[in-house]
Amino acid sequence: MSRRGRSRGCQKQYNRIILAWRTSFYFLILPLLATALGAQTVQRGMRGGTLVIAQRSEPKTLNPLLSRDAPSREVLGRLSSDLMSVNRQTQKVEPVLAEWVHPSADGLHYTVHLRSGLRFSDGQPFNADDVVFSFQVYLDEKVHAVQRDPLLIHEKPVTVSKLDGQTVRIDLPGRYAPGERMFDSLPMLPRHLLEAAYREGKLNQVWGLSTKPEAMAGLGPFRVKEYRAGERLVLERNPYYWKAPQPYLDEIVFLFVGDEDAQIARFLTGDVDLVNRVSARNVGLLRARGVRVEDLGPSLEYNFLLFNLTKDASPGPKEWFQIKAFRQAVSAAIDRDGIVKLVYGGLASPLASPVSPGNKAWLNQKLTAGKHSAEQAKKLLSESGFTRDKAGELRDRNGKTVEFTIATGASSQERSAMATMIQADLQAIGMKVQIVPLESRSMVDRILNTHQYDTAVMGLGGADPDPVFETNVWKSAGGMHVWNPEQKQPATSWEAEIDRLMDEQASELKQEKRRELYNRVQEIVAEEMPLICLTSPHVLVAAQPRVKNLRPTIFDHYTLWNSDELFVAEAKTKERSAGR
Amino acid sequence: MAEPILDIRDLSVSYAAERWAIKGFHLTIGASESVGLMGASGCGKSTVAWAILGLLPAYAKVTGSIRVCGNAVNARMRGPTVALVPQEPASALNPVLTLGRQMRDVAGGQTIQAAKGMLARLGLPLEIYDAYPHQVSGGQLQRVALGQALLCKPKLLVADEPAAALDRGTRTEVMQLVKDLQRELGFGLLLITHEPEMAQHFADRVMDISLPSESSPAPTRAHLANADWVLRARGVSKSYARVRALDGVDLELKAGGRLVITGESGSGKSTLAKCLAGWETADNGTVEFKGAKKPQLIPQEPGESLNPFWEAWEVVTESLRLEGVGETQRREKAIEWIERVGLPVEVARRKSGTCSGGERARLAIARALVMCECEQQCHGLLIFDESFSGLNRGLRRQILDLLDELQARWPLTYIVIAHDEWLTRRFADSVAVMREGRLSG
Amino acid sequence: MIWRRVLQTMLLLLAVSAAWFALLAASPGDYFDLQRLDPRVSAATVDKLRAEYGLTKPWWVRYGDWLVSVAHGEMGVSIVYNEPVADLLLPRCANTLLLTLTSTALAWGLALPAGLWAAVRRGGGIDHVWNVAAGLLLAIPELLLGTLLVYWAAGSARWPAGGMRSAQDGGLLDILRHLALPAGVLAAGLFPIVFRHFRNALAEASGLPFVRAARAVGVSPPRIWLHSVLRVAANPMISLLGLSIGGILSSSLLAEVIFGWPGLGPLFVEAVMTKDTYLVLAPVMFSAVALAVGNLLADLLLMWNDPRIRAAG
Amino acid sequence: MKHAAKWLIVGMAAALLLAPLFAPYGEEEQNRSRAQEAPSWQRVPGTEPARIFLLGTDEYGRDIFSRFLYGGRLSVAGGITATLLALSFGLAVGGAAGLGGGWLDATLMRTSELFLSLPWLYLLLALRAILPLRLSPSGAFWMMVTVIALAGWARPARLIRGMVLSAQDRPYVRMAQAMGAGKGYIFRQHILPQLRGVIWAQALVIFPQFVLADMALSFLGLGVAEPTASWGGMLAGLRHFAVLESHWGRVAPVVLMIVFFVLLQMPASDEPQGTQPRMPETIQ
Repeated sequence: MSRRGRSRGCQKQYNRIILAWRTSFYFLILPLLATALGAQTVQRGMRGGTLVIAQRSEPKTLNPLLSRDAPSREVLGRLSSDLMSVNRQTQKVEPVLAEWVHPSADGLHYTVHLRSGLRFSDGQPFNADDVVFSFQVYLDEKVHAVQRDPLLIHEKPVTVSKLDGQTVRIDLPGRYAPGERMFDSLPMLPRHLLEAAYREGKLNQVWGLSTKPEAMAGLGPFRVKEYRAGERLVLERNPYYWKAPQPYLDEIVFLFVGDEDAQIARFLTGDVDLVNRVSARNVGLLRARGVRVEDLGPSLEYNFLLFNLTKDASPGPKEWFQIKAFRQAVSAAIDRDGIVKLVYGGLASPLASPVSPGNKAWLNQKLTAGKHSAEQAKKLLSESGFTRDKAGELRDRNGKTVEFTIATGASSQERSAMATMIQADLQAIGMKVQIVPLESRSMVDRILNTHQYDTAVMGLGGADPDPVFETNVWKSAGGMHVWNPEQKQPATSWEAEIDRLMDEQASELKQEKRRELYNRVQEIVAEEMPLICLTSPHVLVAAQPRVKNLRPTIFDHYTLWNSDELFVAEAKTKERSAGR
Repeated sequence: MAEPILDIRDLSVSYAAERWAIKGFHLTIGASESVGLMGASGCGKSTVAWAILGLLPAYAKVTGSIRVCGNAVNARMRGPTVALVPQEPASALNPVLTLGRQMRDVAGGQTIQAAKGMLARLGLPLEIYDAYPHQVSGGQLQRVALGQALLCKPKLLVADEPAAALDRGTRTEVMQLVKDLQRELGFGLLLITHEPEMAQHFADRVMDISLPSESSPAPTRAHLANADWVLRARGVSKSYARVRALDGVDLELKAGGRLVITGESGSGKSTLAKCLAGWETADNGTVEFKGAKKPQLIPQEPGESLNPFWEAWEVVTESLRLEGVGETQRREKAIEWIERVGLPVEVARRKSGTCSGGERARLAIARALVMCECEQQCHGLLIFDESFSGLNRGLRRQILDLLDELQARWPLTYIVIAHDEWLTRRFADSVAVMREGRLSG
Repeated sequence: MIWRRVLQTMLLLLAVSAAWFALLAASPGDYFDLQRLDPRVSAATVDKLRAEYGLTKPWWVRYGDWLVSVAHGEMGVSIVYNEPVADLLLPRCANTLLLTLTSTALAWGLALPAGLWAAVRRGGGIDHVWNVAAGLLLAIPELLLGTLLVYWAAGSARWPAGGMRSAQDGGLLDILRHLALPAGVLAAGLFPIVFRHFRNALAEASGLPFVRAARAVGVSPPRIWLHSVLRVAANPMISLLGLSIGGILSSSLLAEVIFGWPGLGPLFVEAVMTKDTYLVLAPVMFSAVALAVGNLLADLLLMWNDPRIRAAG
Repeated sequence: MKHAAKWLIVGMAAALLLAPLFAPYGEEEQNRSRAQEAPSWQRVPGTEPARIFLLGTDEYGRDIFSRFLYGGRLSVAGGITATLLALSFGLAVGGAAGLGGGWLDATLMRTSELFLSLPWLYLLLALRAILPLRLSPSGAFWMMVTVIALAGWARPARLIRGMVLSAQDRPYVRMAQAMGAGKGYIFRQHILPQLRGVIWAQALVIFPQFVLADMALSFLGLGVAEPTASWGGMLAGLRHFAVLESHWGRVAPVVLMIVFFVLLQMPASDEPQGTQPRMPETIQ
């Protein structure tokens, strides 16, 4: 298992973070001078104090099996621990509950030995039986756990067997390229609390928000203290946490503030200590008030303009979309730099392929973002038989005016703004385009189920950098193959080639080979352009100076992944100090 | 002579630009003297009353001087010094407060015994004290309003048509009470009325604002001999909820005749009129009418039966509009009839809401006549349901002259429902009296 | 009479809930669609989840299930929260009521005296001043006023900018400080309506003939205003009060979202967006009931205040 | 004072309805190089293209003053149509209920209660979600107008019904009935002229609803679609602090809108004079 060398792109990103910290007041009191090369070392924290983080919407459940939305996952991440998880900063898999893990040579068997003396947050001991029980629950058909699908390789589940009280062996049905990454975000469940509910088949009714804290337990740094409907969820330190002195914080408070501007208002009044994913437009006003806003560079998300390439008889826009030159012309007409400047105030990166620059490990460095040139677009269109009439409107071969709609999800303001700019860009080359804002669920229904749309501005990615998690998108039979989902067999030759490449890389253990395969996939998509990649927004985090050991990353949970190391400089006094 | 209680010098009041309600009016009333004020309706009698109290609407322009007991009327004087009994009893009392409450609020508050004592003196049952205005009759309301003024023990009492809504019997009773109280309390009385006997009987002296001269008695009219009957009612009876309004009424009316029906208020006169005109169907019994067009009913408040938003000519010829007659034709017909009922032609263009009470009464008659008119000179029947009680003597005389003249030229028959003996003497061929739903005589 | 009204309200609620159910079922997409965007979940799992939550059943069948669960007092189970809707709603209803009742009381408490003062001084300077103020408040959208106040509060740092409690649970005084701004915005929205309604009702009642007649028999002006005119002017106001009560669960939706007030507003907006049908229905039902109660209360008050209606009643 | 307000309103409405004549730039014209620029009145020599923006530009570099005029046109047109729709529907239902009486009256009044009990914002959200994709800008406009009409007709209907009931027992109406006039004739000729006052007052209440509805929807991202300019969209845009802080040109349109609506309230505040007989508040 070769370890990935640190690439040049990564180096640049670290410098920028250190630079940001050097200017902030906080850095002056740190005895340790952060070196340009070495990662930040963890600083001995002071116990006590409360950290308040704002959440856009309430968590929906405290049951790991049902945690389908981001807020719930963010909370559950603090309440539970995995056998092994990916270090958000170094992207390397590290044992957490496991003391050591011995993978077999062919990568099909893992022997996992647990740390000794581990206890749940209610004091009950944790052993191999809990691990076996957890896997059994995750893999059970009837439970429909969120964690089930990643544990299936070629539709066959992994098997877990107990060797002794502290050791288990996990056997994989087939070669699995990401290897141990599979065990990330697989929280170990307390058998003594859930087995009864599991036998009665009521697992999805337990551990709701209003469940009494004593009825729940986990192995994470914190446990549930109190829930106040519509307002806040308070977690308190787990006394039995295995990294004894940590967590330093007494409590973490998740404050539900539905609207980003409201979040910023409460941040400015000192009610909130941390805001994840500040949108670009608010960075200016925060920095104007001397607030430390960390720009962590492009996230894993990629926004794109999607063409409806599904095959159905209906005439109209779909005929044009099938023409590759038409798609390339649209891509050439779009002013990506304009989008970065106007929509994100410069805090985003134009995309060359569906892999965001933030995903250094798998980015195909050779591809460059399409240059904005209306002439190139017009040339491509006239070559493929489109003409412009006197009024400047584009007409296809049989004289019909080129007119179609762009669907946008109402919830994302940035994507609506992108659609507005694309509409203007396409109008410049004679295409009459109309924007249709749709409520996000009905938009997904149109794209994946009823195919009743022309084009759409969408965003995907953001969960995990590893290509295997994008299988559903790139394989022609995949449910998320957005431009023409769930094809019986590949509609075009290039989609067939992508299928082949994706299958091969999924079971290719040598990382170098995997990179070449995935680079080829990116080249095909950049050439064929079923979806026109636009931009990837930067991850922006706002934090109060009193928050220490904060090492935000572009991977999910952004700031709380090391919640056991976080601490606050001075414990929060009863009455917030008015000195601003 | 002691200083006069009321001294009005050269009073002029105008509501709209050049139209004066009263001009250069003089009046003095000494202590415990009572003066009757006469005049055609709309001639400004009520304006004088409200002017004395200083309660004219803000937009009214007033010149001249009014002094009560030596000084101009101010808020403190209303009640203890001067009080007014308004013309419309129904709208003078608050519908949502009990009558007793409204009597006790008078002139800074009265005791319950005083209020109940006054009710007794006015001959009203004691339950009225806790009743609401919509639960008692018009006559009783009038007496309560009077009681309110009397409770104030004013030095000057202004009474604006204090007995118009009362029938004969109770009217004399009430006015007698006022005279007794005047002797007992010694207040000055200004009695505003349009009925000469009221003024002569109860006032020491009488004044008249505008003086249409008492015209001579009615010209004699050739008596219609044995003309055929035009309306026959047999055994007509009608009852509402528990009350039996008509109890088997028989009636036969000669063509060209004039029947006057009198009777106590609540004896079923209006119900009979509505049944004869077809506005309501009788429970049993028959009503036959020979003429081509239905009998026309002119209701109690003729002015109210005209849509105030319409112009006069539209109102008069509404029936023709229903028959689909063209506008120009209707306009000519309207002007023709408006002239015949004695109104100046320019009234046709004015909105009916802006015409005076007298003018609106004539318009109602014109409208009824337009409906009775038909080519073959068929017979028309007009039923007047106390249509003239609101008008003053002079105006009523003019209307009756008009009816005489109309009847001379067109085959019309009249039924007039009223409780005014003068009318029966002067106008009717035959008289019938309604009592408890039965018609006699 | 009361029983007829209660029956009518029940029918009304049935009609409203059926209409809403059909409306929501007709809209494309359901809660699990967005689930498809998560690469870690396969399409097959999503379809199984849909079946498990009964989303594949026709809407009238699900409506039937809903009625049954209403009978049990659960009002359906939320797909998103996996909890009975009733448990989710009750704490939020309390917060919304706290906000709307304070703002309604504030608005009426200010508008009635102002209306009386303006009516007594009709046409005068005071009347004009109040009228212009009411006109201005009517013209300023509630949403904008809310945003500006939050923006100002964020700058001032002394005043809480949204939410119901500060991070350290400060108890009653803390809640009141948080309540001030949202209640103020809602009251600013309601005040002009109540003021103008009351002023016009008083102006009209004071023009009626019995007022002049009462002055003619020496009834003192203050007694006329407070005793006679007020009672008559109360009728139109009572109907308005009925409507105000009717809106206590729906009028504060936007203000709650702006101020982050943990009431029904944010929950409802999220429920509509996530197509959580049962969770959408409950607030609509609650506000329909509130409206019916408001109207019933208004009718009873009208009968108490006006004998003429009592007779007709 | 009242006349001045009336003429000012008519002037502003006319200017808005004829926006294309007055607006210096196109509604969707983007000058990306000059985004978020503060208002400037004198031509800065050498800036290329040398353009001035009276109220500055928004985040896409579009002229805010032109968008205010185009947005006004949409809002005034929408407001008027929605008001006409709601009032004519209210008049029809109110009239039918008042004249019809009996079961017709009961059913119409219950349906009006049904609509009154639907908070209009909930209705807007649900309807917006179920509409077909092919929604041209005018489609969105008509959707908003119909929804407001649906939400707005109930109150005028109940008011008109009350007045029709009270007008019916007026003597001159009974007189017309005695002359054989039908219900339709009575409603058209006798009752309608008196409803003018009520209808005008209700129109003033419903007219601003269009902008408020558009604003509420834009607030949730579902309002009139970009790039069409709309007052609601501009108002909703202001809820972002970044917009509030960019330049005063962003706030100016809102001030103008508020002036427009205050002037609109002016005529409504004076009492109805004239020969209109005092119509007692009907007890319903």
